[in-house]
Amino acid sequence: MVELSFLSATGNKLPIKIGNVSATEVNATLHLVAPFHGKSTQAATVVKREMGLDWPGVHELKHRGKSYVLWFDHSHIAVMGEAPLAKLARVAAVTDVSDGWCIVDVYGSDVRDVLARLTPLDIREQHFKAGMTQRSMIMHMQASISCLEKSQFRLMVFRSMARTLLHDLTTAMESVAARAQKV
Amino acid sequence: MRIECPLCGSRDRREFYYAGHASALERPDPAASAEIWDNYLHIRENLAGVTNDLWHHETGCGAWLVVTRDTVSHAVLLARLAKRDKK
Amino acid sequence: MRFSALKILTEGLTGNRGWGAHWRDPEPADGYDIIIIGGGGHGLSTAYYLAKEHGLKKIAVLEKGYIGSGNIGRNTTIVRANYFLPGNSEFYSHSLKLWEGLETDLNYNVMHSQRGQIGLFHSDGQRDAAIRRANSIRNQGDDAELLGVDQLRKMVPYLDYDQGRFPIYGGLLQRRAGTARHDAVAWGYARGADQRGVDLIQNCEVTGIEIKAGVVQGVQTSRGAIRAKKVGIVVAGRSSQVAAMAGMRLPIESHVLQAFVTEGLKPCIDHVISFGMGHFYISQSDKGGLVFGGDLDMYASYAARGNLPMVEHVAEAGMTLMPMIGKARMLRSWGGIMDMTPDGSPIIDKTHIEGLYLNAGWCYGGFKAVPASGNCFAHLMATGAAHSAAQGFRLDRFRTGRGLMDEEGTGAQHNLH
Amino acid sequence: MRIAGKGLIDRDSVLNFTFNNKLYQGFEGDTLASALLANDQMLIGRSFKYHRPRGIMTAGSEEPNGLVTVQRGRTQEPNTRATVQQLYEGLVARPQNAWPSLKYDFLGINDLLSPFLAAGFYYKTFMWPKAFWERVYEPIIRRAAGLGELAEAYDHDLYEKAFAHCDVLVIGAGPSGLMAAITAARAGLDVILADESNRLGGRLLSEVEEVDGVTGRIWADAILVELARLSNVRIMTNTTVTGAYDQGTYGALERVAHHMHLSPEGLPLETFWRIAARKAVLCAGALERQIAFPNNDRPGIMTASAMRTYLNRYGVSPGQKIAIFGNNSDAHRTARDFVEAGVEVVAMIDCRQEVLAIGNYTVYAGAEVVGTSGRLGLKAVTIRHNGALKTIECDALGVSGGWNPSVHLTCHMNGRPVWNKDIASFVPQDGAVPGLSVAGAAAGEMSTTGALAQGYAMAQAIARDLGKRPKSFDLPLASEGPYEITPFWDVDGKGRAWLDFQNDVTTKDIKQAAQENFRSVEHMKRYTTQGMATDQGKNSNVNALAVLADATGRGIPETGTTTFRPPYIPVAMAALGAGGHAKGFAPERFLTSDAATQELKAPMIEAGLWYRPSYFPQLGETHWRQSCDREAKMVRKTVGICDVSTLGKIDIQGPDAAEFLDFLYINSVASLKVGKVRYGLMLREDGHVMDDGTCARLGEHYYLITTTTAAAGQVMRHMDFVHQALRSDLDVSFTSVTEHWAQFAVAGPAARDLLNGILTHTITDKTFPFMGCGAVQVGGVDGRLFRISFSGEHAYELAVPAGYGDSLFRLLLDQAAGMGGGPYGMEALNVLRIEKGFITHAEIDGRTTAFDIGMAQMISDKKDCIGKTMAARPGLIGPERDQLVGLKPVDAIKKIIPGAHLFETGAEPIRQNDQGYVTSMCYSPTIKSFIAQAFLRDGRNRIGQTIKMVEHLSGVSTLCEVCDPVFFDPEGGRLRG
Repeated sequence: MVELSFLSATGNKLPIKIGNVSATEVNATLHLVAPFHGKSTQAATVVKREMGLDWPGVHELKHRGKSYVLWFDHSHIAVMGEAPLAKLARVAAVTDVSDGWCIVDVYGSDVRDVLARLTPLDIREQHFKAGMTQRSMIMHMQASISCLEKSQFRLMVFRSMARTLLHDLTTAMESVAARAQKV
Repeated sequence: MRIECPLCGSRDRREFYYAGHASALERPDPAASAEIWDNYLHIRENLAGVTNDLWHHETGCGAWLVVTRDTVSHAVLLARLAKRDKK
Repeated sequence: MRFSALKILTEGLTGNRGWGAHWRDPEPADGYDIIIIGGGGHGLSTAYYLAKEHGLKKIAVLEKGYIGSGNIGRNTTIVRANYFLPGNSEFYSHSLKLWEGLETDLNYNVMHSQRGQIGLFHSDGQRDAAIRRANSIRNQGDDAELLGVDQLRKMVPYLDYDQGRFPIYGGLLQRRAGTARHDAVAWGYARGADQRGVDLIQNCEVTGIEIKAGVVQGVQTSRGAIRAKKVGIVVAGRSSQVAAMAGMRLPIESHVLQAFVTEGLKPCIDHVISFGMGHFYISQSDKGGLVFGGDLDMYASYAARGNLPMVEHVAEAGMTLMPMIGKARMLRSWGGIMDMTPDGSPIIDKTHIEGLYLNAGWCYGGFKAVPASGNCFAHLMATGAAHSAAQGFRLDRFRTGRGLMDEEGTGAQHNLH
Repeated sequence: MRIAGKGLIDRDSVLNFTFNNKLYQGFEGDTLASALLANDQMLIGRSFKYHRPRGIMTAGSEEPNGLVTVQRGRTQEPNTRATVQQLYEGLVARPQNAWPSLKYDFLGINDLLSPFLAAGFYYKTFMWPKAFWERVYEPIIRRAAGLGELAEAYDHDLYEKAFAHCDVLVIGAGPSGLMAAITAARAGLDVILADESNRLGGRLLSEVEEVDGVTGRIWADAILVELARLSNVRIMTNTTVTGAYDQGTYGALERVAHHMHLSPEGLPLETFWRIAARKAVLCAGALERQIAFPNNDRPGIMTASAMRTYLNRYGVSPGQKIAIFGNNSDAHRTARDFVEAGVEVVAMIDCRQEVLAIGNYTVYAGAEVVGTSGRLGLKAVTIRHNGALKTIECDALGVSGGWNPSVHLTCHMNGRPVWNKDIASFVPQDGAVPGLSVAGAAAGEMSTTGALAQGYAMAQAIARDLGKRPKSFDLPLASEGPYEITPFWDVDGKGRAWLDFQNDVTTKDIKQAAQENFRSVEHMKRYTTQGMATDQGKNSNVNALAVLADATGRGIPETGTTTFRPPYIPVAMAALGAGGHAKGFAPERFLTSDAATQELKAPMIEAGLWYRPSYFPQLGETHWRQSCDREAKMVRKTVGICDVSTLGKIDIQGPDAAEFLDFLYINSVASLKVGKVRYGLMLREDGHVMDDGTCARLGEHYYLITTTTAAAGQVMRHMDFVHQALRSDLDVSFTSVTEHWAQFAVAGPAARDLLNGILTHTITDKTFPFMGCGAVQVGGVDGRLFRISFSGEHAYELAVPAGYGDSLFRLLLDQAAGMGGGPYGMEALNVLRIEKGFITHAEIDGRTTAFDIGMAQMISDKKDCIGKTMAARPGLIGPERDQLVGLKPVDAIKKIIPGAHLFETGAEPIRQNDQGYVTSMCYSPTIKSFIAQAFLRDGRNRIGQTIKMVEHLSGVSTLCEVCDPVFFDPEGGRLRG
């Protein structure tokens, strides 16, 4: 009997803390869901009934405990954590991408200054509030960026680019930390 | 340059991929004449002024957009989804 | 007035008061045998060769701004003959030969500098493609050499061979390639054409093309109507607008291409270096500025100015390729408007209107083409037959699919070439 | 010299620095320029063309003369403006463009030769003999030209880029900028206030006039205190806004650590900001211009306002005996301030007839400077006054030809400034940059009171525009007189009068250009290089235009206008390209098998941003071919493992999935049975091949397609386009799963045995026939298995979620090792596929058609698909096309070179005889020969013929047999075995 072991996208390189910003890796199941034509209502009903969450509108992220639903792109939402996949699959295309993304939570009081060095998104507090999720770039990478709390963001890039993400993220964290020390 | 994505709001140009004039949406019938296909694929109005062109919000929401834009001033007047929703 | 070292000396000793006008400013005549619309590099060289090689006398060049105000004055000045598809090969080869005799021909120093161009490759597949290209160039009779990394390190030690994102496998060197002083090319041709009797008419915008029964009659301009037996449209960047005056629509989309120059620096880059993976190319001007550019801004534009994402992309490419230029400061950026065609290659052809000819679609390869473009277009307009070096630049190739010259292999999307 | 009691420097904080190998001292708050002037070092550099001795001319980033090289550790920064460089302890600066020394510069000889080096001289000479240009003339010109020198070393300094967003960007923190910022901030807008200096205040820091009853700088400090307290205001000092771009995007360069002796680890030297602003106000002030009089370029001659700046901000006088030459009221402030500071003012030379002194100094009204003396520094000026010449001894001369509004940013989007005769200069065109308004001196409002009012008014208007209801408040008043100017550009006289100091353009050059019919401004600029220097004409363009207007008998507005392109100040490539150096240019993509592969010391190659193993060397193998041959044979004999995860994988679901795919592929996939895989080819709409891959039907409405590594992104975008733009009626959705699945090829006769050693359920030829697919389990993990082959062997691709990729790869290697198999890399993969006649992007390079590769018959005639119509164009089919064939050397030389071209055996190898070219080549250890794929004119009809391959570079020429591209197992028996 053979056994396979699981390795996280960053290869367990996190957590790290530089200055007052920390980064930790998140391992969770992640499925993309796109309702079939005419089945949006049914899909929303499944999510509401089984997860207790409203279907996310554009840029919305909702969660209950460790289960998240979030807008993902023009045709998909994503569900993270426990989710009624079989029921959803009857009314929607459901695709498992759990291992396809490197998911990193970054938090700390200067987190927005760190993000300002990585993404063209408007990351000002009043424009990117908790409960919002957006698709954009982190340096040259396609990314999903969600605001979980005022000073906590969830970054997702393709798994194969995890090393580049860590490099870009730590460079930005170091710069922001160094500014705080600047005399 | 920034484009007002109908889904995502105002976004930096670097998130978008450009694909030419929006006439690409009007794909001819496969049996149409060589001239019609030549027009479709190659010939362009190429206006110096307001034009409609196709942009893909590639690193954003993934939607293809028809953007009404002035090629002289670079003013972006309107962006709408290319998708003609038949759901 | 003939330029010579003696003339410089005598003028220098007498306060430089004797220099005459480079060209006249004639009033437009009522009619001409040939009118060239566009006083850029291609238009001026067309007029020059019409007068010089075909002995035509009544020629006018109509320019809406000043001579050389188009892309001839806003490019990165590279001259090379390293295309690999039939049609392009023979044309650019012809052009390079004309470049090599240009200063003597024009009695004007255009500072054509054959300092060599190196196109880098970054994988085995790209090396194979470089060999294919090099052999095409050699088949055409031009020069091409393949350099290994060791040779490159000696010639261009400042490239990042060890840490760059895309490892350098080698380079394709064309020693006869190089640069020239762009404005001087326009002025040299303008002066040469003027001396041969061509009327260069500046501040004269063409507003209409007169056609009767399928035959061209002349043009309307901001300075009145002018009759002509033949009219050549040579207005790359505005081709669609001028062709529209004749009711034509072209296989062209206009795009902005930015270029950049740094502050002056002591000599550090002795060649033209092209970095295919990063769409970046660079050389150093004789004044010391690093002149470089990259890809199109990628959206249709007539604005002759670009935006930051491409500026940054180009600078990033420079930094990954040659980190020593980090402390060089970008002094100026500018944009030119490119006629982009569906296969990335130009058009030199008759139109369906008798007497109306089209020279267009230079994408961003127009500068090196200036001598041959004018030479071949003049041949076509004077004789009615395509020059042997420009047989491939037909307007109908897109419709038929015959003789497409898609050097990039990116297909019928105008901006991808 | 230092002036007691003046300046905003900290005299308790002494800083040591070196210039030209000599040690000096300055104070905290100094710039390098102010510190050098304080030490009476007037000679700073040499000009570009004539190598004339030059000193500091301005006190800002527009400085054309005071360019030095700053040495920082291992790096050096050429062309640094001494006027901008803040002084720090240990600063080391060197003069540039002078040899052997600043004082005795050999190329100073150019100055004597200047009659022969007039405008455009090089176009007229250096043509004989022809070959001498590259060999003799050009190298000399190149060495003489240029300013500073780059260190030809790797630049390790840190730079970064960042984004910022705001409601209002205020550019410049002088009186109008401070007013605009505080007004917008009080209205509740998100404000960014950016200023080039390290201290806010702009000209207020250089002047003694009062604002709101206190000295200007004290008023500025008070505003700063309020701004700093507000959370909706971000103050960016040392930050120059460099460019205005579309939709309110601005570039800005922040000098973060240039003023630091030591900076904290991780701190960048500079940050280049991309600022997205809903509105912006340009409050960049104005720049004082020179007057072109003979020998106006000696060290010690500077702008009158720069003199005031050195006095009032830095406590420095550039000389002991000061003279001023001007045509406007503002110049008198310099005379007044120096007198009040106790410095001797020997003359105030004013070309206007009616002049009133505002202090205790001698005024020469209606006078002009007609000459100067002093080789390395000013010694005296000669003036013409009341018809007589008079020489006045002085060691510093302040010149004011008036002020030019800083219109630069308003030109960045092609706006042309317009002539304003009241101030004799250009002012911005209204609406030149959408969303950008202009206030203060930048708008031509030359009084401080007026500037304050405009800053306020612009910000109020913006606040209302953005939906705020701003409260009004009382405006401060400033205590200065009105600005009165009489246009005055140049002085006729013996000797050259400089316009562009750095490029050495004189009024004579402009006149000569006009004489040669370079009458258009653009022609004049290009012919003389006027305005092309590092200041981009900020100091001289307006004067040059005036001289040209005069020379051509036109007025200034008719002559033309001056324009500016970004960036406003030169920006380091390292800043614009921050993050791009080394590996940062593009993301790096790593396979899940990367660690295990690296442990095996496989050399990696780059493909589509991924790193893939080239081959896996074993002990004793010294050449890649040995490893490659072994690996290829291994696959043919036992079993090989290869990570193929880089192939694009797209999951497609929905009732219309089949119809959608049928529209994308030339062949039909609707007829594919569930559990089966099919090869598929996609075209671009222009009829050329886009990509190939496999299509697996996982369920009734569920497909998985693969793409090549290189085209994965392109295919995904294409599918998005086709679906959203052309066929949104189809109920289908798709998503990339490339990254979710780690996928490994298990290829070779022993492939099934290997798999049956690890899969939970045994597979057979029945459950997984050739081109079958389905779900499997391995080690408790759900996976997918595809019986497909790119090697021609009995082969599978096994996929598991990527988290298990590393583990599965190691397991597969263990299993293979026990069977005499092992991993294989890209080299062997290439051999195996060429043996089988499979194609890659070496063949489908964007110019080939389905016809060319022999797949035209795959184009289904039962349906439409992308590219079908255009693929039928006459030029895309037929015997004149180059078609895919195999090649085998039959000559004495058994070598084929990819990229080589093909010719008839007797033909000369020239373009006219070209018959095609080699795309791919390998040595086949199975066939024991070099074999190749090639495109050959009408190739399919020439199989069996002999063709000559010629490779010019290596001089190799060989005869080849034209064969079918499938060299190995053409019946495919091994695939099914």
